[in-house]
Amino acid sequence: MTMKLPSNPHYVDLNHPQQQQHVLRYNPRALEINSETKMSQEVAGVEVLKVVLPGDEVLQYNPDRNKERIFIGPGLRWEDNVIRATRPGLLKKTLKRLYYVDSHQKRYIPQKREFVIGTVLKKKGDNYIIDIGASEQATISYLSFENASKKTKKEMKVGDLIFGQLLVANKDMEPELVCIDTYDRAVGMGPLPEGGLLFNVSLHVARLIVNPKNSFLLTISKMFKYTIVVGFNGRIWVKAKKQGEMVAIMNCILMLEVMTLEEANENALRVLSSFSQHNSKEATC
Amino acid sequence: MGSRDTRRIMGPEKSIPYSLLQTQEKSSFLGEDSSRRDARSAVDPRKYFMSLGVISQAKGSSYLEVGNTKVCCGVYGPMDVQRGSDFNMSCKVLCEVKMAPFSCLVRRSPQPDKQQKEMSRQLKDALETVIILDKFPKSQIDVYVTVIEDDGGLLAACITAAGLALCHANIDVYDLVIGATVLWHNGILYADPTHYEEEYEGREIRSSGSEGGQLTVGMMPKYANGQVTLLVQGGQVSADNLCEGLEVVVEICQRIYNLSRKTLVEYVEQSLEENEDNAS
Amino acid sequence: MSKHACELNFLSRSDGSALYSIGNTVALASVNGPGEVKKFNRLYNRAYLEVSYSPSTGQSMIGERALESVITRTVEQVILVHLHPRTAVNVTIQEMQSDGLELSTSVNAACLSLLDAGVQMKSTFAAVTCCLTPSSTILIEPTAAEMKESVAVATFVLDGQALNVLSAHQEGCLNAENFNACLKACQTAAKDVFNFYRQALEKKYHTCNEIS
Amino acid sequence: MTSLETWKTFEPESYYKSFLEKNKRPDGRGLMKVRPITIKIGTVTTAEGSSTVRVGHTTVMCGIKAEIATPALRNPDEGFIVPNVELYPCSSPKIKMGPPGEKAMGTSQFLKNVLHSSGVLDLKDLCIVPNKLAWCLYCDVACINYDGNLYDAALTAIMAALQNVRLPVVSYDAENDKTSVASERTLPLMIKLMDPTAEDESQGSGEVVVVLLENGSLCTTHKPGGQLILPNILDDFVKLAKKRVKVVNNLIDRVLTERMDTS
Repeated sequence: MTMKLPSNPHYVDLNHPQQQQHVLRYNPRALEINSETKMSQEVAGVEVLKVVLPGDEVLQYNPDRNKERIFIGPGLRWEDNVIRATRPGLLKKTLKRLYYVDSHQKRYIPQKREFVIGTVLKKKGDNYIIDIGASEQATISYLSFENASKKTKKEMKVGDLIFGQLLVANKDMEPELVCIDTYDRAVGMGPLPEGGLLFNVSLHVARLIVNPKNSFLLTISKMFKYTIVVGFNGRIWVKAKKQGEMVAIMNCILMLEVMTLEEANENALRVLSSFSQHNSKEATC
Repeated sequence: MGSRDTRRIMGPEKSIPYSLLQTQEKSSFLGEDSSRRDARSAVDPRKYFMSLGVISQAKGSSYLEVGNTKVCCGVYGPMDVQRGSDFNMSCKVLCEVKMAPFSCLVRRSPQPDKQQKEMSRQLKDALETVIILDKFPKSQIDVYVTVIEDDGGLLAACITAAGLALCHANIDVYDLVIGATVLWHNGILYADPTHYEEEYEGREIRSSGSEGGQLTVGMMPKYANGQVTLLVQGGQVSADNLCEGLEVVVEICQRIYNLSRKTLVEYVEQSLEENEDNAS
Repeated sequence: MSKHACELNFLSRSDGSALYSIGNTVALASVNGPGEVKKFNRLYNRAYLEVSYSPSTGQSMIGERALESVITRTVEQVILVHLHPRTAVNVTIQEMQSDGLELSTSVNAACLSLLDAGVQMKSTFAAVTCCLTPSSTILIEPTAAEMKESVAVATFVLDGQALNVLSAHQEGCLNAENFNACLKACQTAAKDVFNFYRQALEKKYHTCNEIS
Repeated sequence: MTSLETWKTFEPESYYKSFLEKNKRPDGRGLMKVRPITIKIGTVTTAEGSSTVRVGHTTVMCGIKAEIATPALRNPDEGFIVPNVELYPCSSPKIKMGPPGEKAMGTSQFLKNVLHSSGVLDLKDLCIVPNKLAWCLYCDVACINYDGNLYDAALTAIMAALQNVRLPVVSYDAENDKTSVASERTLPLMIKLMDPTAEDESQGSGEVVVVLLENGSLCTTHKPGGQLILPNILDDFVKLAKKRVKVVNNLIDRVLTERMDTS
């Protein structure tokens, strides 16, 4: 039963491999070095094949028999010439024959080069211990901040929020966080200022709203001016002028967890418009 | 039976041993023809049976039968101390005496009770002086004794079994420790009492000032011509009776000592032969 | 075949949860995915799995602990434990209402909550209970009353692919042919349970993510 | 440590694989061959019924203590049978002090299932006076040396001990509600001659326990997780168990008859 979503060109649903492609766009020079994940075109027609359960056989692949090469993304396992799914979710295939399973999860498993929001737990020697919601705590050395040096140490109190990229993340090692890219530039990373609002969403919602093709955040921005930072560990940080606006934005994003994007769009507009009249009424009387 | 034990299969709430309902006929300490119930003379001990290597995975193990008292002991060799306990130069000895629920006439609850804890502590004191502790710094030796049947002289049997198991585990000891028990009943000394005699003596009312009591000794017969490692005495006994009782106990320990040495030597010879024929 | 019903993502605080019922035996299972592990049960090369089962009435006695160990060893065989070393996966199963089918409901609830949490697994697994009536007819998923008069009760946990036997628990006496007949009946019944899983998961993945 | 042990501790898989290729087991037994069983009866005098069973190295002693209790309200004319397994720390390094672990609890529950479903002992025979007095048999299995295969050893031990039980005669006169118990133990239990034997096969990660009654009918199977097995493998176990049922049962009968003419 293959169920094809209307794969109209402008729709791109974001997933890990896609996301890496999305990230790389920031620093084009890093692109060439990193040959490991094949760059798929901007508007990749991601074909959603079907919903799979763990153990479902996706396809037979025998390296010496079939010639063309395919790539196996997260959620799949290749075992004695059969590719099986290991996680329930939507099986997806990008044009570059990259197969992966997009599943809905709440528990974050650290992946290399992913952007996450962490809270500082404690300072240990010249490292900070950061909680990123994974099974182990991440560490970040005080040197891996923009223009940090032996003398000018970056002072961080317990409980501060930090937005960084996972330099090292695999099952055998403790995850390591960095706040600079290969040119020692912060590129938006680093400790987050005071006064924002942090809340948790499940991982697929975070991936959904970060997708550049997704106009959900734009519709919200029509109503208020706000800055938003989305971590791939399901943590979102929002800062707007008034506290009420931040809560409204949070509620709009949390709607995505239960309804589809279009429904969320309409409801978001309704909520925000009623919120703004309430403000204007309050302002007038 | 204490709190509802959730880790065992539970029987009815209240069940009473049927022995309480039996008519208690007037019982006397000695048998009809004034000899001991199991037709032993006052001094000679019960039949001993010893065997080694009963538990395959233990470093050293022994099985001991003293008349009907059956005891099995397993020794787990010097291993590192549990994490977190502090460093000490001498070895830590951990003893645990466990009595099987069916080991006495009245069923004992499998949960640990005072008597077993006390006996573990006494055995620990006895063994701590026997093992050369500073040969195993930072380590711990576990001695587990399981009582299959208790027919009197239990502590003595545990000590002898533990001594044998330690030697079988080739742990350095000063000497092979042996346990023996004697009992006084209105002035007469009885060696190696059975559970019935011990029970009878225990129920004896002491008001009339009559002599009576029990003495358990754990000793090392050969080391520095006889060292007593443990002496437990209950009841009322006059001083000279006690000394006289001590001589008798030493003499009994000597006889058991020869027997256990013989068992150990036989065991070694037998395992040597085995090595030869599977080596050849 | 009595009615199966399930609700995924029932609890908000846990990584995966499922409220599942067969007939009127209801079990709620919640999974906390590869998370932090206590010091003394940390395993260097694999995830530590802990299943805790609590019955609908009363304290969990030895029977429930035996059930816990059966579920633990079944789930341990299916989860890819080596992918998350030094972590802990704990599955908590609360029996809401029991009408005889405790073992199979809790095993299926555990499987659904693992699917909801997205824990990596070799395959899905499903438990089916059947009982043999004195007139040697086989009833699938009997109620507690039917089980009482039945001659034998058997529960099989089968894996999603080749319907191999992952776990088996059978009481009461029956001869070898009946045993095989029970096994065959459970295997056919298991197919429906797996379809039920598929529908539940498809429902979950179609509603939230329909972006056009 | 001999080189063999170092090899075993460092690469356990390759150590066991080398044996499995020649389908042997480290102690030289074929995969299907069963360890020698020795059964002794009446080894504990303080218990009403007792037995010692050695299956290979595993040594298990079962003692049955009888007590008098009032029957449960739900079934007023039935006595009780309470099987329990005690795994003592002296039996193996893996077993720690303290309350029973998972292994001991699993085996106790298994024994309860078998005794209940095999119908070997009809609880109604244990009842002395309906909803007044009934026998409660505490069957405690103490494990002296644990070397695997606990299910089989424990079950055989209980079966042998049950047949060795001798209970005193109990008379109860209604008026003055006095019960009197005879002093010696004479009354044997009515054991329906269907004593089950367990055949359990544990290959590394999984274990399958099949309990067979003498008339070949299956009374309990227990496979807690572990290796995936094809259904037909279950049939091989059943055939295997059938062969063993005869061996063990006539062993018990032989020991019983010896006991008869000696006592």
